[in-house]
Amino acid sequence: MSSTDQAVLQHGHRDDYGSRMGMWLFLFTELILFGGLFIIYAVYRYMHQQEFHMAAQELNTTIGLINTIALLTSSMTAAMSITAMQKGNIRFSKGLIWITIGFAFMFMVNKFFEWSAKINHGIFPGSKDLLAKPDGEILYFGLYYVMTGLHTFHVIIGVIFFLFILRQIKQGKIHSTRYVRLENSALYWHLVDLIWIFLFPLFYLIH
Amino acid sequence: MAKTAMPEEKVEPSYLEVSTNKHKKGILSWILSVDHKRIGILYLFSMMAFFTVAVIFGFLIRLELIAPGRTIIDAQTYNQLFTLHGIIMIFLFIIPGLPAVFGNFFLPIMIGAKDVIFPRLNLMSWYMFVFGGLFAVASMLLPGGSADTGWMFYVPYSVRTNTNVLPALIAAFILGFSSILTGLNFITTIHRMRHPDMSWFKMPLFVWSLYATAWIQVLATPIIGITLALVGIERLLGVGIFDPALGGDPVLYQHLFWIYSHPAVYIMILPAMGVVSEIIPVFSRRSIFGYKFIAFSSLAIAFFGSLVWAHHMFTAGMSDTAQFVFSFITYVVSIPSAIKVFNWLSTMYKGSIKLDPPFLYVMSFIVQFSIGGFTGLMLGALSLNIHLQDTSFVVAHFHYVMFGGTGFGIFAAMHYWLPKMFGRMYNLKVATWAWGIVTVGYNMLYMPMFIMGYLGMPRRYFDYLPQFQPYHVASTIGSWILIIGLIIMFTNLWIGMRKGPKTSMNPWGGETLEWKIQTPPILENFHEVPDIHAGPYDYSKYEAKKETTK
Amino acid sequence: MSEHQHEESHVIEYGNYIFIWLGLLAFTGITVTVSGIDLGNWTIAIALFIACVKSWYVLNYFMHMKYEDKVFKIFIVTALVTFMIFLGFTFWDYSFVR
Amino acid sequence: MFTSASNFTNSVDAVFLYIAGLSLIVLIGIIVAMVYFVIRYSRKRNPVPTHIEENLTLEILWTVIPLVLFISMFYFGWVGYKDMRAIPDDAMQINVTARMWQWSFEYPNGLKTDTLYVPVGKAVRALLHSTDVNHAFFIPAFRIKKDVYANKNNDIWFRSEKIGKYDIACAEYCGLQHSGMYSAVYIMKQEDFDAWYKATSAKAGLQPTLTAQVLK
Repeated sequence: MSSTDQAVLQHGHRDDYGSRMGMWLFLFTELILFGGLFIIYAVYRYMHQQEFHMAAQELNTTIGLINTIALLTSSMTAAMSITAMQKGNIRFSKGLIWITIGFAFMFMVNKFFEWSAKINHGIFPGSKDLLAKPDGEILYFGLYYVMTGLHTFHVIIGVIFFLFILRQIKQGKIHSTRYVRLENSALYWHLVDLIWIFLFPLFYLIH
Repeated sequence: MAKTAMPEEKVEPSYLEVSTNKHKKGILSWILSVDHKRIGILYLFSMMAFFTVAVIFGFLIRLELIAPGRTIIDAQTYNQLFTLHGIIMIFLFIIPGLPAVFGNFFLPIMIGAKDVIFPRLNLMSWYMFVFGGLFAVASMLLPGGSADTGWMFYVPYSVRTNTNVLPALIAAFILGFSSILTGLNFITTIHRMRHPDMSWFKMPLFVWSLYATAWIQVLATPIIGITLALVGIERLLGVGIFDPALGGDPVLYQHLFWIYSHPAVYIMILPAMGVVSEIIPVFSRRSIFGYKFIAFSSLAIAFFGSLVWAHHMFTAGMSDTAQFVFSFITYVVSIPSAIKVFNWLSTMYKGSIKLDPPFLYVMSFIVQFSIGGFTGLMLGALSLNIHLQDTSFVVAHFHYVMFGGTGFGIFAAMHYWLPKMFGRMYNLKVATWAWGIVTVGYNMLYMPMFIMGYLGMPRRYFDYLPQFQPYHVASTIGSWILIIGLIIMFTNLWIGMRKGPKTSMNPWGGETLEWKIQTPPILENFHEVPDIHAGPYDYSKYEAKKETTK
Repeated sequence: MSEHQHEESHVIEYGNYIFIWLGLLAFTGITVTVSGIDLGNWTIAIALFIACVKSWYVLNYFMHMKYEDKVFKIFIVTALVTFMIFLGFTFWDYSFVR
Repeated sequence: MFTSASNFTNSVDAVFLYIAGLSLIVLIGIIVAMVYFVIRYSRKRNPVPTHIEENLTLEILWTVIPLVLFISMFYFGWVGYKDMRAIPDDAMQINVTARMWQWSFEYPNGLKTDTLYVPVGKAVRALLHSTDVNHAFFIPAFRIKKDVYANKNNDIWFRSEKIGKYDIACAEYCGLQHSGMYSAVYIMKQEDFDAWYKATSAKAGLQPTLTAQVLK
């Protein structure tokens, strides 16, 4: 143990390492939160394989693919913004964050059209068309709405995080030697990406 | 007898006089303070308020059951009362009782830190706790009344009943996240804020138990969060997830519910075991027996505890494989608990024991927790479980572990640490009497439930067959004795806290760090951290000779 | 415990990120293509395997896990093992005759 | 408490007595040891404590011995449970329907009753269905219980051993009248049952036959 640990004890000392550790622990809770949904998905898909297969035909793979690419790319720009910050290139870093936010909006707009199309087709919770379908399809669409809905909610929170970061950069609270909040927001954003990496094949690619 | 005179003059104003914020006095200096000790105190009082409410509910439930048929309340009210009793006791008393109150107050001190690593997050957890709690209680005032589902919210009843289930679900959700944030804070604090000399195996066992608990809080609680959220969504929007009418599987709900709620039992009991491991060496003036075994058994309990959830579902009609596996692991998970009990007993062996109130509560803990454990073995046996499941035998077993165990652990912690927290001592004689009354009343309340449970008295029954009445009467009288004991105990603690004689730095002769600093502690706990090299349970100054057998 | 006391800030070059990103896109392409071929139960296994590979890269490079301390790696394994237990043990019930 | 009402009563009680007996011995051991230590090593009698760190042999002993005992408990529980799952082929099938808050029983010929009548010594298989929320079919005297769900086909079986009337309770919380959801099972002599079955079926205009079922 070195003397810096003693410094940790000093009041008001900054511990970036500790902040990241706390953020990771928080990400685990998010992971398990979605994990609960994945367990439900796994069980119902196991019980109703054919019906999940049928229901998945209703989803548009292209939209899903575009959203996957959007999230992967935004994940990259979020990671790059840290590099830019570390190099002291604050303007570039801000630009990259804005690009990330842009992709997030693209994702949400896509999602909005996707959901509206479903709802126009009469597929939404409690609708007559949906209730007429077999059990497995009702469950599939129930899970589809809940899981992509919760995911989109996380996208929104991620955007709020980044807007907050931009504000703090402007205020000078985040700079090239102090950027753990940017790192943590990026971590959160990558988690959103990670979840989607699984959601995409599980909902869109059952052919 | 505790030294009641003040041996050293007070050098500095304590945390009770100095807050972390600009408010010098008044409520704002408390509810806006990020000092871990003040937050601990906030938790203490809010928790006690909720506890009082839940005890009153419990009292009413018992009173109703003194005779078959309607006695004082109708069936609907009864159902709502036992639901709220469960929700409040579990989410607002037992779970936060030790970690959030005494963990917050003493964890940083015990590892030689000035605060937890995220003080503001800590305060936010408390706000979530209060907010969630008020949600649960306030739902009683809404038209339709509070939830009547039982604290397990079993689907599809919880989706269909007309009472206000949603506020209760939201309350449990918020409280879950409050608990997660506390756990996250503790893990990071233990990793990052330990004093350089405080190596892992010099940590007090209470800290070890909190560490194990915190991991369960972080990794299991989200499951209940999402599950209850889904029930809420299902109620609100009619999304098909669990409701069998929409193709859902109610047994899957039970799986998810117990994936959290079984480990939650260990969130509740582990810190109490930590308290016991603290108190026994102090009052026996002996180093704890098998430090590493107790420390690792906490981690083992945390791990195995997450593998056994489905033993709550043996009558649900699971596959035989699942029945076999979950029953078997249930027996494995009992081993670490047994190890702890034997190590505690061995710590008393050749000690120098003083029967002060904290130790008395620990003795009750050991006996009652053992009874809870043994009846747990009965419930783990498959064929027997089929008969006992959902009877008052389970209710008694659960209360023996959670109240006879954790509840008494909380009482022990109060008698042990409150003098340190407030700098004043309660009346030891009254406390001893209160202990006797509480223990007698407690056992009289729950022991009859084992018998009538075996005879076939189902749980959550508003009315019952006449042959069960003698047991119910005995149980209800027990509840009166228990409540009298509780009143005496808490009044004594309250008076002691306000007006009792001032205590010294170390009234019990403990060796962990909190006993080596000023009473009550100063704002940032230490100017200089006391010497840690000796380890947490070093009583060599009293001891005769060393007997290290390997 | 190997908890380093001071911060070593790893600067990862933009080029590396672009490289990883291209890899991720390639894997996405593979998943979409493979999902078109009917391989029975293997379809979902392959899709999940590719998803895991993608997550591995996101975790290690985008999320910098590769450069973090051992503690972080132990943490993440703990979390994943816990989740696998929750998922796997649920199937003690579902994958056998009830 | 221990009159044998069904084929499971004795085996379940035996497991109970086995675990309870072992537990009681250990519990008394714990209490005696604790009280003895508290008295023998009180601060007055023993002002100077002895330092004892740990003892590996002891730790191993009290890990292994409980483990062996626990596994024996598990084994007896499992054996008893396996019997509960081994439904005989000649069992009489009864459809049991649970709704808030009553039970209904349907015999193979379609006869419906709200109380269960069963000939003594005959294996009975109850197929459990719910029309609304979860319930649980519980006959305390027979030591059997099973949850009842709306879309899950749980079943349960028993062979009664003693003539008499036994309570059927609902053991899974199901709302307002949960505690009133009692019914009864009458265990009768075969002749009495046949007479009852014939008469009641005739009254309902149904064939008083069980043969299809019995042969199955």
